[in-house]
Amino acid sequence: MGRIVVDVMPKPEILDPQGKAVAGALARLGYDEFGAVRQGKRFELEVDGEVTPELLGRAREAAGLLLSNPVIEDVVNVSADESADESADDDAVVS
Amino acid sequence: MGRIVVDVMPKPEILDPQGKAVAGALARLGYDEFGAVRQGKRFELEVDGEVTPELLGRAREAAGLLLSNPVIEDVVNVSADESADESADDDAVVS
Amino acid sequence: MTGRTMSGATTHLDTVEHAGQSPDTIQPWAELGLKADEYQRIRAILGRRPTSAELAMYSVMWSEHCSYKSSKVHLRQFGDKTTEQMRSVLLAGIGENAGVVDVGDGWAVTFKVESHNHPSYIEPYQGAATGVGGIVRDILAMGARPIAVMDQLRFGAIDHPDTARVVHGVVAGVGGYGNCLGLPNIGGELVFDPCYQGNPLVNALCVGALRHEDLHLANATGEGNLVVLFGARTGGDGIGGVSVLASETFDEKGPSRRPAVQVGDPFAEKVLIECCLELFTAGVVEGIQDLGGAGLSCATSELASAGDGGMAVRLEEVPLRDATLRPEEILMSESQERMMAIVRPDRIDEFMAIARKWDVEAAVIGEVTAGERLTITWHDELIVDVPPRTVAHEGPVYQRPFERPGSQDALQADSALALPRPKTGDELRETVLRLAGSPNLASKEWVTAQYDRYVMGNTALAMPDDAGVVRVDEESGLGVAVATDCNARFAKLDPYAGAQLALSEAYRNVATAGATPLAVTDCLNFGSPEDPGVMWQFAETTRGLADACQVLGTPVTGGNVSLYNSTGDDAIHPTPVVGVLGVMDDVTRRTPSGWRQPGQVIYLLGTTREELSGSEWAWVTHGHLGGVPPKVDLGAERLLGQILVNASRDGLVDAAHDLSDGGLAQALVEACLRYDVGARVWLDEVCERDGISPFTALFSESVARVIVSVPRTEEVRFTDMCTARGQVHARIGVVDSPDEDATLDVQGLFSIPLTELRQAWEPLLRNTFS
Amino acid sequence: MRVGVVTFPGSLDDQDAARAVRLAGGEAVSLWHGDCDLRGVDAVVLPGGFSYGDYLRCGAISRFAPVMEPLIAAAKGGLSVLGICNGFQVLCEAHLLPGALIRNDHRMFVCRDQRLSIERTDTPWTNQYQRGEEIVIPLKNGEGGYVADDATLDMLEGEGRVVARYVGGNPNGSYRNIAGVSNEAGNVVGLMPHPEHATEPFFGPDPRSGTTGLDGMRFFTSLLEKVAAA
Ligand SMILES: Nc1ncnc2c1ncn2[C@@H]1O[C@H](COP(=O)(O)OP(=O)(O)O)[C@@H](O)[C@H]1O
Ligand SMILES: [Mg+2]
Repeated sequence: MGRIVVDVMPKPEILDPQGKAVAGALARLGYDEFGAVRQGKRFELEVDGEVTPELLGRAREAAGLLLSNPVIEDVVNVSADESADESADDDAVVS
Repeated sequence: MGRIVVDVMPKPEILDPQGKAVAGALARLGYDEFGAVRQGKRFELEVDGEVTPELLGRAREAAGLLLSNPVIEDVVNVSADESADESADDDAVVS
Repeated sequence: MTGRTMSGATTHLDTVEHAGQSPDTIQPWAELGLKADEYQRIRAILGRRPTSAELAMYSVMWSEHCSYKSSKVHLRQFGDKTTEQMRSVLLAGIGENAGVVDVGDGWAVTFKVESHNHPSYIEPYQGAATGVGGIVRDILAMGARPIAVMDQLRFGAIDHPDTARVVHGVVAGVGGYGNCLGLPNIGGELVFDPCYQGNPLVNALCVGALRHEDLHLANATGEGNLVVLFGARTGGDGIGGVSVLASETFDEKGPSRRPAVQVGDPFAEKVLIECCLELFTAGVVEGIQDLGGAGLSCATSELASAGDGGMAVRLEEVPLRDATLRPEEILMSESQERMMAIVRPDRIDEFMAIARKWDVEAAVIGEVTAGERLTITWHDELIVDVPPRTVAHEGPVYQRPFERPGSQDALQADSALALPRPKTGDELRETVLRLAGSPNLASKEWVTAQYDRYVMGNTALAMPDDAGVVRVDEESGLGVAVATDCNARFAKLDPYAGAQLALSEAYRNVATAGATPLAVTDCLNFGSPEDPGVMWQFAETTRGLADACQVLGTPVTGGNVSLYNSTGDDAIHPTPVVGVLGVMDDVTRRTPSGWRQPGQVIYLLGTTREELSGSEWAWVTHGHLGGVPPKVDLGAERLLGQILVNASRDGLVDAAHDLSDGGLAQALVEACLRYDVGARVWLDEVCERDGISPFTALFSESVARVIVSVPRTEEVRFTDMCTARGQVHARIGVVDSPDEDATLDVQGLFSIPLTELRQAWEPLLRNTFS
Repeated sequence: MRVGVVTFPGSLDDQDAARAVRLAGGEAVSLWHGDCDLRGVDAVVLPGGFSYGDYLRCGAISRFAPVMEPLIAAAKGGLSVLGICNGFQVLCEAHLLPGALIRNDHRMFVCRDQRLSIERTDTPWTNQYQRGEEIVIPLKNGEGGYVADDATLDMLEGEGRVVARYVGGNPNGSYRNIAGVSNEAGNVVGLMPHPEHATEPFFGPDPRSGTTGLDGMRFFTSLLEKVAAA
């Protein structure tokens, strides 16, 4: 089983109330090394079998058509998730 | 100027109503090669200068503390965004 | 001691046959919360050891939460003390998912309040959201269209560092779910008190409306009828406890990861509501039950035990979100947004077509059988074979010991009458402002602005008025008013009186809006039943409430009990939330809580006694809680209610506001700020008549009192009516102009510009939580 | 006068919109999202709600509903369409209106009686208002922040396509206080606040905000006027 990741971010010039709130909260917690914060969306699409170039192409289409609104958002990444089969290890990054 | 990316996903066992709705919409649009869909969050944190290991460590802390809700979410990635200085190119992926 | 590991070849399914052959298998009943004698009882009922699936079902259905084992003996009074006459307004009462009240013209209304306290502390947003979702499905299961929600929230001290987290999550969760369902939120409660610090209370109420003929009851009748599970897929939600079974049985894989938190999907619930209503209209549903606590275990055993036969279920037909779930887990999953229906085979195609229209997944998982057993198979292997009543209704019943705590005498002896009081006009003025800006009296707008009160277009009154009022029949204007109340400080001082005072206040609020009170629901939030002091509070509360309902003629139609609300050994104050439902022929006659017309006269109805113990004044200005609460006077409450309803019907009053927390002072503040219209008030006559000081007149919390504003043209009719019926009344003021410098002027004592009053009253929550 | 009201899964104010149409003297025709058919109606209201739970982006999923196909074509051909709240979001997602609606700047759902000034009065939905007239109708949304790039905003203002603006405080962070916009021809209007909730005495905005509570009615009577005149 493969997985495709699609990342969508608010366009730089569009207000991002959530990113702003996160930045404020981080600063209040003492994490002031992070200046601006933007909050976007990450989609994980599961596919049967390998992630082929065709599937990536279809995912790109879907990303432009449905997963993002080009008026306010950019699709910043569409790619195969290599860690798809070992998702149990994902948690490791926080520890 | 550097950028750190933090990706947060709903825990696999937790219901993800948004992902479910997206999966349904994709199928109706004919994108039925994507079975399950999960929707999470992507944060981009800006830092002055290089992304150092220390900064990544701080971002990991912040991800566990504020950017994710450990009861229902996993932090699946905290890493430097290499494309930070050439973000204009990001759009390319959809075209 | 029960062992954690099971002997034998555990990778096999624990079938009934296997259970019969392996009586000595050690089972994890203690981990599942069962007592030794309870486990023995299950063995006696079945004549063998239970299978692990049966054990799962019994353990969850015999839990405190589902079986009411500690509270049952006390709750019986609600039925026992309901007279035939009280029962005459009920189409369905206690024992159903919710009580159903006849409101005339062929219409009925159903309402119920339920708790979701513990989940809301762990994950405030989802806990509160799924709390709303659960109570809405209860109402839907009666065949009713849900028409409004309310929420009763209690948090720790407003300035405690953890309070904001819980408040934000809970309020957003109540709003996020209710708004998305399209149910107007028409009121609720918001209380801050340190006793709720580690144990906030999140109660939610839903009101539904139906035509008499649409009433649906939860039973499975008719041999051969199909059992249909529909709505969301079943996942591993809320089965943390039972994963011990999975790990027992399948130890080589270890316990699977199961979510501790249920996530709500309000959109799924919205389509489920519309789908159910269309199914009801099409007449394709014989019986229906929501899935809430204990999921399929509860729905199958309750439907079967309320029916006339048995039920056979094929568990592998349940649509799953997580394919790794074991049968025990499927039975206990508390996945949200699911319902179970009983459908005749010749109507199943119609049923499925309607479900498809709404994109609601539905699966036939079994049928009603001739026998008296509930059987469940997993790929043709029998894993459950039980008499359903023993699961659903014949669980353990405890006579828990109870005893009035030794500390109660000292608590009651510590009266607030001894506290220093404001005396001068200036001191009184300061006190009015201080109370108006205190956490429990300040404007609740920061919360209520996050709730949609307009959706459906039938809301005639909502916050900040005394009761929520919604139209039921668009043709006639027929509608209902609902209010819920509980002053837990009063209940702490005297639980018997406290319960009656909660009822008294909710009853008064409904009447103040102009509606005739008809019926009651309650949510009894208490500490641990294993503490005899808490059990005493509980016993006193139920006795007090049942007695008072009998006097007021308003039956308890249903409710909920939440126990174990404590942090360490510290229980919350006993908090019996009481909801009253009233009916009005035409909701456009509803009485709002603020005056608008300059020159109208203001009357205070009722007698004021020197009753300050447990009051908001004692708490806010002295941090004091002691003494005995205000005297209960149900006769006065009933008379006052009749006066208010008649006055509304005959157009004798333009505004009415009940007196409760903060007394007359706070009622005047709110009546002025409602529409920014001032008032001139004099207290001499009342002080002289009742033998009290101006301070007592302003801050005492005596019951059965309201202020009303009366058009001058109606003044004689109004006072004649009061006199004729023996309603104590006194003219205490006139409504002043609504101009820039409108004031609340209490003659001879103080005067406060409304701008200053608003400044004191309005910003606290916004400043604290924004 | 037959006015279609579309019901998507998760539409909430569809009954209310239909009631407002009836109170204004029109006939409300219910349209189902899954039908590729406008049933010959003279105008369409896309009502408020949380279609598809407002998951992904508000209106993003409904925009692809079968009924939207004929609707988009008819709107381009001049059919009068009013999108209220979620309906406004659907119209933006369908690119019948420019811009987009994002999470409120304070990130909370807000329900309040909102003062607006009506700026475009030559649309079929607003021809009974005076230019600059102030009205009060309910506002209730979580994602009502109107955003667009500067060029688009300048264009909207330059062409007089801003239909209504917030007065007395911006409730959700909308750029330039924009509460509603129209397409160039004016037949398609999107509005964040809810005129249908201010059409019946006792059930609309609170008199405290200095209104009769009926300020929303003319959105619906305007339509009848326009058709009668045509
Ligand atoms: N405090 C109470 N007062 C009156 N009835 C109660 C109370 N608590 C529970 N009940 C009644 O007991 C029955 C079972 O309650 P509950 O388990 O909450 O119902 P459900 O399974 O529908 O959630 C219901 O009819 C309910 O109304
Ligand atoms: Mg129920």
